[in-house]
Amino acid sequence: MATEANGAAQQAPALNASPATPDGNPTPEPKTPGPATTPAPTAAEPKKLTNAQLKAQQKAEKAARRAQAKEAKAAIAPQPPAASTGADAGAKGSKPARGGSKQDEQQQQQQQGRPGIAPRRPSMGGRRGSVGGIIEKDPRSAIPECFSHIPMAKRIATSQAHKDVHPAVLALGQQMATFTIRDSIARLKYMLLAFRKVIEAYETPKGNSLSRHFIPHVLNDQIEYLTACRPMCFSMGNAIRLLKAKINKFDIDTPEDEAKEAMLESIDNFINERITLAEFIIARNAADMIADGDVILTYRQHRLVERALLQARHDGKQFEVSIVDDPFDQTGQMLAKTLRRERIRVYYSPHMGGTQASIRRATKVFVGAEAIFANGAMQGPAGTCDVCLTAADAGVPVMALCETINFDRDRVATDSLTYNEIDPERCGETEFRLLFDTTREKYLNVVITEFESETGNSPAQSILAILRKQEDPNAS
Amino acid sequence: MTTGDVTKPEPLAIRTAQASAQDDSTPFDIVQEYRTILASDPEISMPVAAIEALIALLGRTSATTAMETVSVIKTHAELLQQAVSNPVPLKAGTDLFQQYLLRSLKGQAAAGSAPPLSFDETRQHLLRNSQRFVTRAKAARETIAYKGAAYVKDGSVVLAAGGSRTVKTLLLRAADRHVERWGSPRFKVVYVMDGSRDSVPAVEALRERGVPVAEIEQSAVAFTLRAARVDMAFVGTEVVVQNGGLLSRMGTFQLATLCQAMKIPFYVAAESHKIVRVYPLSQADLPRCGVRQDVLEFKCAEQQKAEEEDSPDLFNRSFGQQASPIDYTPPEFISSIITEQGVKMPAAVYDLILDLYT
Amino acid sequence: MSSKQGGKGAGAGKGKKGAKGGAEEKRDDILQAVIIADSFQDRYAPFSLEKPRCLLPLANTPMIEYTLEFLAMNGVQEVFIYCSSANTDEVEAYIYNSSRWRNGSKISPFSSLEFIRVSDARSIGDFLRDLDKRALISSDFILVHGDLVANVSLDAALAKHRARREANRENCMTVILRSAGEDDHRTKTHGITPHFVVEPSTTRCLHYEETHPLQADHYLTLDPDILEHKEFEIRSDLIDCGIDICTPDVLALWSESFDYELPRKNFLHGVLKDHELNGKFIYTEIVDQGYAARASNLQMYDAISKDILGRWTYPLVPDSNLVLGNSYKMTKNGVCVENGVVIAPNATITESVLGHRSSLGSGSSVSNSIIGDRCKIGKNVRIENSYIWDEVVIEDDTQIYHSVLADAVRVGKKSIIPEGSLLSYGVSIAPGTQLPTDPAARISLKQGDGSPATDDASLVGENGKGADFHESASSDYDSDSEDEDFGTDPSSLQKSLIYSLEGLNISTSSISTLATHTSVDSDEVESQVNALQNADPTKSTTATASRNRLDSLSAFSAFSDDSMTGAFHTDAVNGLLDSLRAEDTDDFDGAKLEFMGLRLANNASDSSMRKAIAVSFAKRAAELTSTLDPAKAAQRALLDKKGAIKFIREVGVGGKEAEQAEFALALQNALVTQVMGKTLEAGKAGTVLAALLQQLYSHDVLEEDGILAWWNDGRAVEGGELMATVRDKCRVLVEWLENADEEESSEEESDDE
Amino acid sequence: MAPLLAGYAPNLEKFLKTLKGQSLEASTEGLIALLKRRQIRGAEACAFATARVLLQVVAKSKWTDVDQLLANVQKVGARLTHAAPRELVIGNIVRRVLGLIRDEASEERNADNEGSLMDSVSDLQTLQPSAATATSSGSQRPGPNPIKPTLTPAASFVSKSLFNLLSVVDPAESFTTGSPVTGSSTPIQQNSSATALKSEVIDGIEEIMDELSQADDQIAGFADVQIHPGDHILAYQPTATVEKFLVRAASKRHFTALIASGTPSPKGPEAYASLKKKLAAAGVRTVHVMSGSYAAYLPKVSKVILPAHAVLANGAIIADGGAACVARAAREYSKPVIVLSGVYKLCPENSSEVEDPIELGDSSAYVPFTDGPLVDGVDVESAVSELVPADLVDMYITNLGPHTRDHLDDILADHYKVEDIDFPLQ
Repeated sequence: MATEANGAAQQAPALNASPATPDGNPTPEPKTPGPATTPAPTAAEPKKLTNAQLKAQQKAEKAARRAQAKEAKAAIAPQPPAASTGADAGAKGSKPARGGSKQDEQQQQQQQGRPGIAPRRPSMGGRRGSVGGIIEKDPRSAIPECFSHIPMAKRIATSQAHKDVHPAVLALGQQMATFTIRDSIARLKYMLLAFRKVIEAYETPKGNSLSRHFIPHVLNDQIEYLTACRPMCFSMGNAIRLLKAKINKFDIDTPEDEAKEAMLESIDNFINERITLAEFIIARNAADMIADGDVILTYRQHRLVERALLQARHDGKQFEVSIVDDPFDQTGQMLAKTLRRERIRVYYSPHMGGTQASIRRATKVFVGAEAIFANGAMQGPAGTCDVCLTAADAGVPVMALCETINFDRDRVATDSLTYNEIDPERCGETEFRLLFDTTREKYLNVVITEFESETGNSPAQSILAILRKQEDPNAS
Repeated sequence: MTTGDVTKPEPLAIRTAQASAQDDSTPFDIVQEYRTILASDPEISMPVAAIEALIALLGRTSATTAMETVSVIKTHAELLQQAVSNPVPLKAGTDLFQQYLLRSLKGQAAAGSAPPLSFDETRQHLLRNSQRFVTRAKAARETIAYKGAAYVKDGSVVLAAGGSRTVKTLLLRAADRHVERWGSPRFKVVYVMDGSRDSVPAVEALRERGVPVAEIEQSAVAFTLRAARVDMAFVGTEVVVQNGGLLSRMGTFQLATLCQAMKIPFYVAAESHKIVRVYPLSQADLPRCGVRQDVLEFKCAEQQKAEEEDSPDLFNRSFGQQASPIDYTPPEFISSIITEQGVKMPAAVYDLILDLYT
Repeated sequence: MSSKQGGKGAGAGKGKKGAKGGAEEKRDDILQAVIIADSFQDRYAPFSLEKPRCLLPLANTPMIEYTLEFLAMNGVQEVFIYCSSANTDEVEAYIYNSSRWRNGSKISPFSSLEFIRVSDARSIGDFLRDLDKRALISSDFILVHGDLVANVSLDAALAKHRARREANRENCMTVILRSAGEDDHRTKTHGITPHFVVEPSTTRCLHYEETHPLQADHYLTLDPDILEHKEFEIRSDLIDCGIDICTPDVLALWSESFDYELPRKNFLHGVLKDHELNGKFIYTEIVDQGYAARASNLQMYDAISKDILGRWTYPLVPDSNLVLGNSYKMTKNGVCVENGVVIAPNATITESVLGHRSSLGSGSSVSNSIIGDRCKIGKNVRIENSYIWDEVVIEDDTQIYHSVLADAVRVGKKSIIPEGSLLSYGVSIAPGTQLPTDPAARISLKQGDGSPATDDASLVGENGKGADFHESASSDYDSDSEDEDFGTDPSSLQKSLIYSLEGLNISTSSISTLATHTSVDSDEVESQVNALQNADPTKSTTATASRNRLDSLSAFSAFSDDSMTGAFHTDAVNGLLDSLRAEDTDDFDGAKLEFMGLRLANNASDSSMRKAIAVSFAKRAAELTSTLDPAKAAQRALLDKKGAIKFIREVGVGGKEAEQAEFALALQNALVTQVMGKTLEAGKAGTVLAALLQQLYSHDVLEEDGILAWWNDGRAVEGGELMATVRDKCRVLVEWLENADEEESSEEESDDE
Repeated sequence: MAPLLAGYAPNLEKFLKTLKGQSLEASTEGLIALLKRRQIRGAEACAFATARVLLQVVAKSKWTDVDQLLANVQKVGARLTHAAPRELVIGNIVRRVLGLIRDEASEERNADNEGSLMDSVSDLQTLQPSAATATSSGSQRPGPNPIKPTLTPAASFVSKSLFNLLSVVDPAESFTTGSPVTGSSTPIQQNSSATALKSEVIDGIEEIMDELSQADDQIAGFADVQIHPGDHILAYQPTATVEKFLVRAASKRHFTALIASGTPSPKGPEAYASLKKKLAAAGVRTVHVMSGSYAAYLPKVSKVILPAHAVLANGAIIADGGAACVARAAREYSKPVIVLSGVYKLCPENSSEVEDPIELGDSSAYVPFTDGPLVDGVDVESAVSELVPADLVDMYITNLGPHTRDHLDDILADHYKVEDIDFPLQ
């Protein structure tokens, strides 16, 4: 009985976490109270909704976390019985399972429900449903063999997932597979939040120690599943490495609660420092690179670039922005509107055709990086490379904005086909599309990171140096 | 050349009146003639001056037969070339002239005057029109300017170098075009001032027209190309060589190299009579092409002293005025050559040569 | 009586068609167009005093050029231009002097271009009635206005229109509309918002109405019949570019209603409202490709000019040089210049057009503006978002913001022309003058009645020329006047360059946004409607100064309704049903009284009563089918209660064929709804309907003609095959009716007894 | 019903139909309007329409001697070029026709051998080029292997030039002096019949039109040489020309075609359906790359194929927006860029001469006009075409065969007369 209650209670936050995604939608955008009524969306529209969604989910997750935290404290102090009974194998086993099934229902709703209701999911949302349909037959069958080595997101029926995959992770996996959560940093963040739940829900089996048991028997399943849903982005890999390192450091006989607390804390710190704070500092550093009279050219809409531009505007800089967009998902239009609201003059070129002309006018190029390889090459949204090449020809400096968490110490790429990802909704012969491309280091004039002020601006080739510097203090 | 192939019997060269008149007077000094012509008209270019000189010679020579005449011309042409430190520009003129004579001698149609004039007719024609050729040379310059002016767009930044009168005219024409369209010149010019004052007239004339001009040191070129976001560069040249490259005043090669590095079009404005049958292979190859200049003199203190003593001698070695050093710009650095015959790829130059000398 | 007219009109229309039938087919390949070159509005005052609107320059090109180009672009062959005597001469002169358009000109894209002068025309209506008389129009034609700027291709719309027309002669008109999205859009008309009620499945237009912020209540009153449609949208996100594809019948319709003046407010609204009378159908073609808008007022003029600068009207942009003799060139920063302009080297100009031989002094800056030919702009002048027409002189150090300066205006040194100023032809502002800001000045040399105004030095400065513009007494406009009389006329909102509601007392209730509701379960709907009725108007969202608009794309269930009629419907149906269900009494008079009371209370229209009654009986019948077979159910529903039949005959139906048809249709709809509401099996619905109709027929509620009229009514088959199947069940009955004779029918009756 | 299917809106076909009955002026203005309204656009259509109208000029316009005829053609030609300044082929066709007339005229004159010293000059100028066009027009006749132009005509094209400093007469002056020598460039008809000339010229123009219609097939003729088994060919926004090219190659070679639709086509994945079908039929695998950018794919690509709107004298090309990016990416991975273009698209203009080759098109092409805020606030610049710098192109395949940049001069020399190079500036 007690377990039931406790279990349900423990699940609760996890549950209302993900449903919160579609529902409450506290987007700052003044218009369209409920997306349900919005008409056939411009490609850009749903993207915004996704952002809104992310915000929403973020909120929800926070709420969940707070609830969890309270509960945890409660759990620790007044009712040890619950905890102890919780230690009982049967209960433990059943809990995730039950949770899983509940989550399943939600997934169903999310899956079928959404496309019907409205384009809540990203532009491709409408079609993803269908893709989901095909997906059961091998989606990769149609991929031309010359690209067959490139991975692709895949929707896995939650039933097929490993039984030990935590509901929160299950949910996240789906959202990643469907690109509901798309941006690499967002994926990183929600993964960590999900892991938080995993950790909270975790109880070391008898005769095991967390530091030995957690990773192989719990965490890895989660990771495996997430990777299956969508190939991990570099930051996720890095984060996991750091987390594992942390865990491995635990002494075998660190009390479980203490260890869990420590893990949770390190996750929170990680999110604060490497994501939240990083974004802020990068925007700051990048804004300082903008001078009055500049014409900044950027490609598509990127979180960091957008923040940087707004920051610069906020600092009272007078400059114009020239946006080159990817005609296949016109996120640039969102950026354009945001900037207009700040009364920044915006030139908008809907496709690559405008690059050459826009570059002539531009004084600087800002691009947001997905990741930067050990050799300084940059992975960015497909098209970034073309922009950088054009910039180089015109002698316009290119600045890449990137959190250090996206640096990859081990991998080296010289072309875009070494590490990339296939767009799961365009993965056949009739439609094919890669999500990223790689820009060689020689075309990047500077990489702007969250390192304090000037030192944050480094030549692409020397990111390893940055990492070294960074890890020294962190190593404890 | 269907029409030309029939060679006709040589008519005897008739001594013309004026020829006989000057016959016995002081021997004809080709070099002197050449210098006076150059001096007489600042607008005249070396090849044309050379041609003019040879025509003068043609008027004075006592040579009777065609063959005679030709050889006389030949020897004088060589005299002339030895007389200057950089004979290549002269060569352009003299070769052209000689080739013209030879053609008519062979009874071959020199293009533009077919069916072949007899040798004498040719001679007459040359003597009669000697002034016309000068004006034509100037006309060619205008044509080039007219064509090149079209390149200078609203808002563009143009880099120019050297004392080329062609480039100057070109930019002035551009200004006119803009005034026509906009009421005022809508482009800027950066002029690279090598130590000489050769570019000063151009700079003044342009500023006079309301074109904003910046003067920079040669050392500032690389900086400027980017800083001023230069759109294109124009240079004149002393000659265009067989492979479409340039032999031109020192610094041209440097400029071309920088432009290419920064992907900025590098245009050459040159009259077609500046095309010369010379094929330099490298900077080091210039002497083989008859260019005599000592740009590189590695010396230590002693030589330094030594030279200060016999400086006059040093002077005589290189013939004062047109002794400004030159360098070689390989064709791959040249976007295109604007001639009065149209805009040519460097590679097309060889066609012209082929056609002229075969 | 209007109904009679309708009848006559319809007849006339048919007759005409019949007559022309042959010719029409022959001439189908000739596309005709009619341009209304006179708007009978003064929204361009004071400029329109000097020149007809369609000749005013838009991006340095007389508006009518765009219109003609549009017609040429769409392959129009014959053009008729209607002008009122007031300005025919000028327009005609203009066309005549254009070697391109002049009638019979070798290079004209049109085979003919004729002017039609109507001396005594007071309105557009008069034009079209006149056109009807002339019978120049042989087949489908395009009706446009002289201030149209559009590049949309009509081929698709024409094809659809033709197809519809061939399917049913009553499909007489297609209205071209440009969707403009949810958000505020500069190219949507401000002030007066058009609302189109459209049936998405068929694109048929069911209702048209205009709202404006000055009106007291912001309700759309929908004819309940509209609610018979399974689904419809209220679209207020549309740009009405005034392009109509019409069959000649449209002209007939105009003729029938001599009082119609405006093509939308009167004609479209009226024809749709009286649909039952004229039986005509009007469709919409909502395009989301291409550009189409009317420069119907200064704000639209502003917007369209900006659209042209932004190349939204491509290829109708200055550098296309569509007008003969133009030679604009597109240059950097979106600047378009004619030959012979003089721009000082250090003058800056962006996103603008500069006309032939205009000059811009050094240090001056021009942005987002259009400057005409031969203008002289001095040094350090600043011009933003303004429209400067031809031969304007602006002296040094002057600033001009978002204003219109007509031909030959002269502005002295160091003057300031603030936002919204309108300087008409020949006005001259003395040096150092600052024009008033709130309200912005409208300065003219003439008064509203065309008489010369006496120069007002206090406004235009010493020996400046011009005075504040006063309209002729008829439509007095003066921005200083009290809000009341300003507020009365919505068009006054469109007479200024800048749209603003400041200083107007606008009732804060917004247009009621009706609840979206896709389910068709009637009960649910009724509760829905109740909710609406109970909703306290003051609670409804408050209007900001910006436009109020319905959520443009909300699907409506057949029964959700504007609260008033909706309420009536609900109560009525409930009341009737109760008494029909009542076991104790078999008296119906109580119900009847109650019903009539309700009707008065809500002054419900006949049609809504008809509907209510139909629905209640249909429901009752449906209920009964659960226990009885359809025939019996129908019989019981109608006959159980004394006086029910009589009630239906008197209140519900009424003598006219049309009304009977409506009632039948109402029954049909009601039953279908029942089926959808799962309160009746689909199979039975048809039989029930048949039975009901038969009963009503045998009790002389419906006459043969009535039922047949319903049978032939397009709407009986519209909206899903369910309607069709239900209708089909009545085929037997109908066929039987068609060759009915007395005995059989009586036999039928006896059987039923 | 017929007009319904076709629609009412005018287009090339409709225009050509009208030509018969119409007056010359009407046809000219008609075309001008269509060009301005972009209802006729694209090199092929424009070239064809121009040729047809110029044919009308020759046939209908009033002229008694060659000078008049040339003048008429120039006048109409200039109007057409100004109607669509960015459709450079119009100018080319006009130049071709002008050259044609000059040739026919000079031949006429040689026929009656008045070859005096005076106008003899012009003979030499015109004779050789006429030979040139003979060879090239020969190559224009249908046939698998068009003859590649020999150097002679090219040489003769310039031969006039080098000597003109010394030559007896030169056009520059002859234009000014009114002497009969003016015949040099535009010989005055002495006693040869205008009608003969007329029919000659008309035949010539028809030959040009043949050339236009056959260009694609002839270009395709060189496909299998360039495309090798196992290649991955990236075709950027393939046109009819490219389609023919690939399909022809597919008949002989087994390769993979990456169709690059730089922007989403309204037809969606169905775009280029016919191409895909034909290639599939030939057993060639196609991948429709739905992306605005191609750097990512190039490592796998072996050749890039660009269709050109126009090829400029210095080798730069004008192509669909985005082509420059593809070409740059190709250079980055040093993959050859092959440009397909009929000779008629080869313009004597130099890239720097062309008035701003970037054409800003319809803003609503990619940005929804329904997006109020965007429409109001943002300067949308959607480039229809852009300039691909010469150094990014490796090879040009015309109906005459494959060429390098240095080659273009010769071809220009073959097809245009020096006198006409400056058209319509003159």
